[in-house]
Amino acid sequence: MLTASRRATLALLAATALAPLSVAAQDGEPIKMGLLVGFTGDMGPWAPALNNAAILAVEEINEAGGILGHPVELISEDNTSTVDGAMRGATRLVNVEGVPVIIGPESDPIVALRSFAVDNQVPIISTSAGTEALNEAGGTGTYIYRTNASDSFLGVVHAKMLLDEMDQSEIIMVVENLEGTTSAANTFKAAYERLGGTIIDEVVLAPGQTNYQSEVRTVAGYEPDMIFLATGQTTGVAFVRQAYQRGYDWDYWVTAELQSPDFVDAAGVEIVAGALNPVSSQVEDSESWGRFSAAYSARFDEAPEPGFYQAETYDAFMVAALAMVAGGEATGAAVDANLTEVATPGGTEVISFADGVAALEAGEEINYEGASGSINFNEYGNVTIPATRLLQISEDGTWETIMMVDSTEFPAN
Amino acid sequence: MLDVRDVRLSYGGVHAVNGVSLDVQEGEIVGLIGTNGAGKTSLFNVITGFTRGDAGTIRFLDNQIEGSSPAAIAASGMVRTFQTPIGFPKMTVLENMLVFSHKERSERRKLLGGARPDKALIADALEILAEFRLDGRADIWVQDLSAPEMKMLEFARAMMARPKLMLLDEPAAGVNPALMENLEGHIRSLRDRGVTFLVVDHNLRFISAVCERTYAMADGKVIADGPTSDVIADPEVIRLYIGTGPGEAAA
Amino acid sequence: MDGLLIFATSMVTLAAIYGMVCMALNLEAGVGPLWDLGIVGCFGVGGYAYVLLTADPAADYQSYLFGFGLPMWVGAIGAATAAGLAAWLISLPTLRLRKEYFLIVTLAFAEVIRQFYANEEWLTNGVAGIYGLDQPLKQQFAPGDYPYVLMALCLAGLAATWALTRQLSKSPFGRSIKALRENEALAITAGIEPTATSRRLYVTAGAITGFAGMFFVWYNTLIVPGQFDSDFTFFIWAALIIGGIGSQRGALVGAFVFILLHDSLRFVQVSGEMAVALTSLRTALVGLVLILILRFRPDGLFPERPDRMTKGSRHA
Amino acid sequence: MDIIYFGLISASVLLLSSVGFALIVQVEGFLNIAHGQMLLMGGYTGLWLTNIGVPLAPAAVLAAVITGLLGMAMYGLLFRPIKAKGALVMLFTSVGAAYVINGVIGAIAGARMQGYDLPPVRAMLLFGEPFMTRYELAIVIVALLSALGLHLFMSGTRSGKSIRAVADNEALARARGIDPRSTSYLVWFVASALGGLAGVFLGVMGSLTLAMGWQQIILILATTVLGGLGSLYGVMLASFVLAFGIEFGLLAVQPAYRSALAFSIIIIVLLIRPQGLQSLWVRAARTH
Repeated sequence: MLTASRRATLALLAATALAPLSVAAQDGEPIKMGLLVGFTGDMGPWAPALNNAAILAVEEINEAGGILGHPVELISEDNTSTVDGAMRGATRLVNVEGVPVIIGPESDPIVALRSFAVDNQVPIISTSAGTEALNEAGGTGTYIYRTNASDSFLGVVHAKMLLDEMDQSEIIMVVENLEGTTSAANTFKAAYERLGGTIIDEVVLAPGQTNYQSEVRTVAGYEPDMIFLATGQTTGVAFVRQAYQRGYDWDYWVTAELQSPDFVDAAGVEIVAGALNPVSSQVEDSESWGRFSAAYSARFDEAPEPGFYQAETYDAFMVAALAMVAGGEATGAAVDANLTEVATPGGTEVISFADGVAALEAGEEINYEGASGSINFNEYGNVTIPATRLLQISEDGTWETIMMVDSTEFPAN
Repeated sequence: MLDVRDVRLSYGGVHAVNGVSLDVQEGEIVGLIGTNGAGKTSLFNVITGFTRGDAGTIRFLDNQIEGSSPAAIAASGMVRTFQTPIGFPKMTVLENMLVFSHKERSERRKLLGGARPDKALIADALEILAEFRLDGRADIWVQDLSAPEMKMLEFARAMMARPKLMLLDEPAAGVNPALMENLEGHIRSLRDRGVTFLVVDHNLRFISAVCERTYAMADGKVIADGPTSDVIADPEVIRLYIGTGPGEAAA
Repeated sequence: MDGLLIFATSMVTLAAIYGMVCMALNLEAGVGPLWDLGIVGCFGVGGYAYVLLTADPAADYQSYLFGFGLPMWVGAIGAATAAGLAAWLISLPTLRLRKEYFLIVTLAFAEVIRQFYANEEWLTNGVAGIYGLDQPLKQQFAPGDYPYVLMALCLAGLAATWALTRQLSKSPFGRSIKALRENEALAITAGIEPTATSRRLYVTAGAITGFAGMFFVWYNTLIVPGQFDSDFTFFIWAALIIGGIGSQRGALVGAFVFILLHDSLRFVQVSGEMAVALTSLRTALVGLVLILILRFRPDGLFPERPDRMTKGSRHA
Repeated sequence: MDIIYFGLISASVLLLSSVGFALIVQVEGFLNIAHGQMLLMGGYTGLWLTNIGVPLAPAAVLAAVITGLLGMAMYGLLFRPIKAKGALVMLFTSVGAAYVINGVIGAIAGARMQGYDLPPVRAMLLFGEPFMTRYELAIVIVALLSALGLHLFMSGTRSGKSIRAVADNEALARARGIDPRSTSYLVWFVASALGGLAGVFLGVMGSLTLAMGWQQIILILATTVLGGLGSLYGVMLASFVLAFGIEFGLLAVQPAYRSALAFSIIIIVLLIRPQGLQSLWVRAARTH
């Protein structure tokens, strides 16, 4: 974990590093790309990582000469993790900054922005919204997309991995009552029961408490060996710690919110080592993930995490930029018309913006293969997830991939 | 007009009012004296309904009023004052008057009725204020009035409310002699217009100046009553007053 | 320039909604005696009532009650009625509590209500909320023009709220709640029943707040429990204090200043990497401005002033 | 038996968080919303100290002292100059202060969750049953000691008596030769330091996020009001009533309603005792 002072120093260094870049761009007016995430509020813990991914993407695009000869400028906007904050953030990005594309809004924000997107002809690409409301809402013409897996798909992934790979046919659920966690838990529950699993009990945790001992005791009453834990970070830490303190060494099967180094650090390696989490992913040893991961690590001095939506955000910037190049203009309409085209099979496979531009300039069709997956948008603007990694917290506290499963045939994909 | 019978009130074992009976006839100015802790204010609170008594009956204008809400008692024509008259500090003098007017009382329940009081009502209020030399101050907040003006407003308000009985709680406290005479004049003039008074005060000179009849209280009980001059001359009363507050006895 | 105009439109629209709630709160806590720290409760009840009455029936991945698809005017009446009813229920046990105690119990009620939306999925679709809600007159205008239409609607709502709360606070009812605020014991001697009067006030303010909840739904096109946490109540209170508690104009100006303050900071733009630290500092800046306003204008930008009524009469 | 331990731990957390807040209510007469951010300040300062190698116990004390100094600074810069403006202005100034502190800590420490780097511990055994961890035991002891200490301090020392005198009647206290200003500084130091200490404990027992201050202040407000505003003994009793009320309530209600349960308890208690729990032993002021 970065200490506070180190983070601040890094931020300062990066700011000075960035400055010459924007000055050097003289090839015309910059093209602005908007990142709209919750820097403050509930999503605050994730926003910096997404912002980093956006910075990396924009820097790479600029190194490759920008879009259609124009440098790209990243405009990061706070949606305060609320719907009305997203409304005003999006309005400012589009109407004041004039961005042709907005990337990043989480579940509630992007759902609220659906008519905004089409009315203003500005594509909005979420990189973390799991909500089922988007399952059939997006696609070309609607200006709504997402590069991350839907909760519906992840629910199936959780269910299938537990049933098929772990032989776990009954389980206790511990769920914090938040939008993201409840949505993930509900889709899992539906898929798990449909595929033959049994939910022994579902214990719901109230957000923001310091004491969950009574809930721990309820769970302990079932003498479980594995727990499906869908909670936010602070509540998750409090729950696993208090369970450990009472002498319980359960195995945890966690959802996306907890799949971060912060969770391991705050809860303690001894307590959470062995915890499992399946994440959607690019196929094993894919060049695109490796390339992104290396660049990210070099730039920010920490590795990106699969499942932390950094790759999804990076990919969203890449495909949006490529769609502008393919459409020959930096407009929202061009992005919407070409986004599906540049990312889906048919044409030269590319994994970087520079290669994509080169191929497009050579008159070829392209298929961007992303760091997070193939980014094959379906008719509803959702991506197909090529593979699922099962991550586990190792004894030294890192999330390690212990299994890779081809998920192309999974339902809901 | 007011008939109080055997009223009792105790707080946690202390008998603040221990079987008090008194009556006030229409048109009288009746005094109520006693040292601190004698139970005068407690009695006031019970009569006006601010505190629920433990026992006893209170009749006002031939209606049983014990147990009624203080607002209902006030609305029936019995209005009290408080020891520290602050009025409604952040309302204008005129608003202070209007709140007590009969017309407002009837319109209060209508949420949207009568946004602006009619001219006649305002004129009415200003006329009363003029009598107390407050008409020039009608549009300022009461908190900006001087202490004597505040005192006058109290009477102006009472006239606006047209009460049948006024209970004055220590009206002479902290009042200079010139103003005190003024007060006495206003009380008498109001009485001549049909208002009956029950006045609580320490100040024996003030009480003897305005009250025809007086009750003296000690330890929650009435110890003497009758014409004011007799009560003041009562040896028991003198003993109490000299025993506790020589300054006030001398006053 | 045109773009700034649209952004300003969006801000004005939201400020108008805040303004409505701010004026309702001013009626309760500025003119009247009720320090209500649960105003978001009625705001949410209004919003949810509107949605449940006017939304289409639940899709198969949702679950909520009703979804009658009724016309919007029914929703508007329903929003105000439901919120008024909620206020009436809350008022039953709480009105005898004194200032700070009332403050906390209303806060508690608002929190309990929010937990209710979050946990009772059969009624509200739980934490996932209800989305894709219609906006009024949306079909009749070009999408590019709609922000102005919505702003006009919200400003109309604001004007109506202004007229209503102004009328209320200048009426005999208004003077009686002011009298209760200033000196309850004396107000009683004027024949004002504190509890009954406060209840009428609380229900009225609740209904106005619920009505404003409908506009908030229009603005957001969705409803989720997270919108209705106590942050909103604190924002409204802060806006009212900035503007000047007790003053109608203060309530209005406070709402606009607060939204402006909150959002004009979006224009401080720095490089991407500084964005993270900057967004935090924006919060700090809002706090700093609040402190400074209170230090130098403790009664707010437009303090309450005496209501001069003798104008034109012979003594003035 | 477990339920007693859980209740005791929860009560101690509430008590330590709230007691400083109650002290300020008693002496300054307003609700200091920034107290929640004192917890945050303590938590993050302690974290920073342990990260640079200071052992936990001294780090906790140092964090409390630093937070106490911040509280004094806040009083001197923000609250003392506006004392005459009334409780509402002070309350919203403290809301402003809370935003500032939260924003600055957020800008420095970042929004990601953080935790103290301590080896995890098991609950100690008592009669063969899990009892509580050493950190939990520590907070129970510290909370009880701080409550007891405040009690002895307020009733038995000169400074304590002068604090009470200032709270009761500032003009009179001044006439008796008590300097209300230095008394106030002392109160702000003690109150904020206790808040900071509570923040360290919360961080050690769970984790730290920027939202902590806001979450805690709601609970603190609730506890203090339940106790009867500003009454130190009231707040002590309220912490226990609330914590045990929740633990026992959970036997009947789904845990999802944990926080709703807390508020329901407050609503019910205040409906029976409109002046809070202190009214059990303080006779209600007479009407008007």
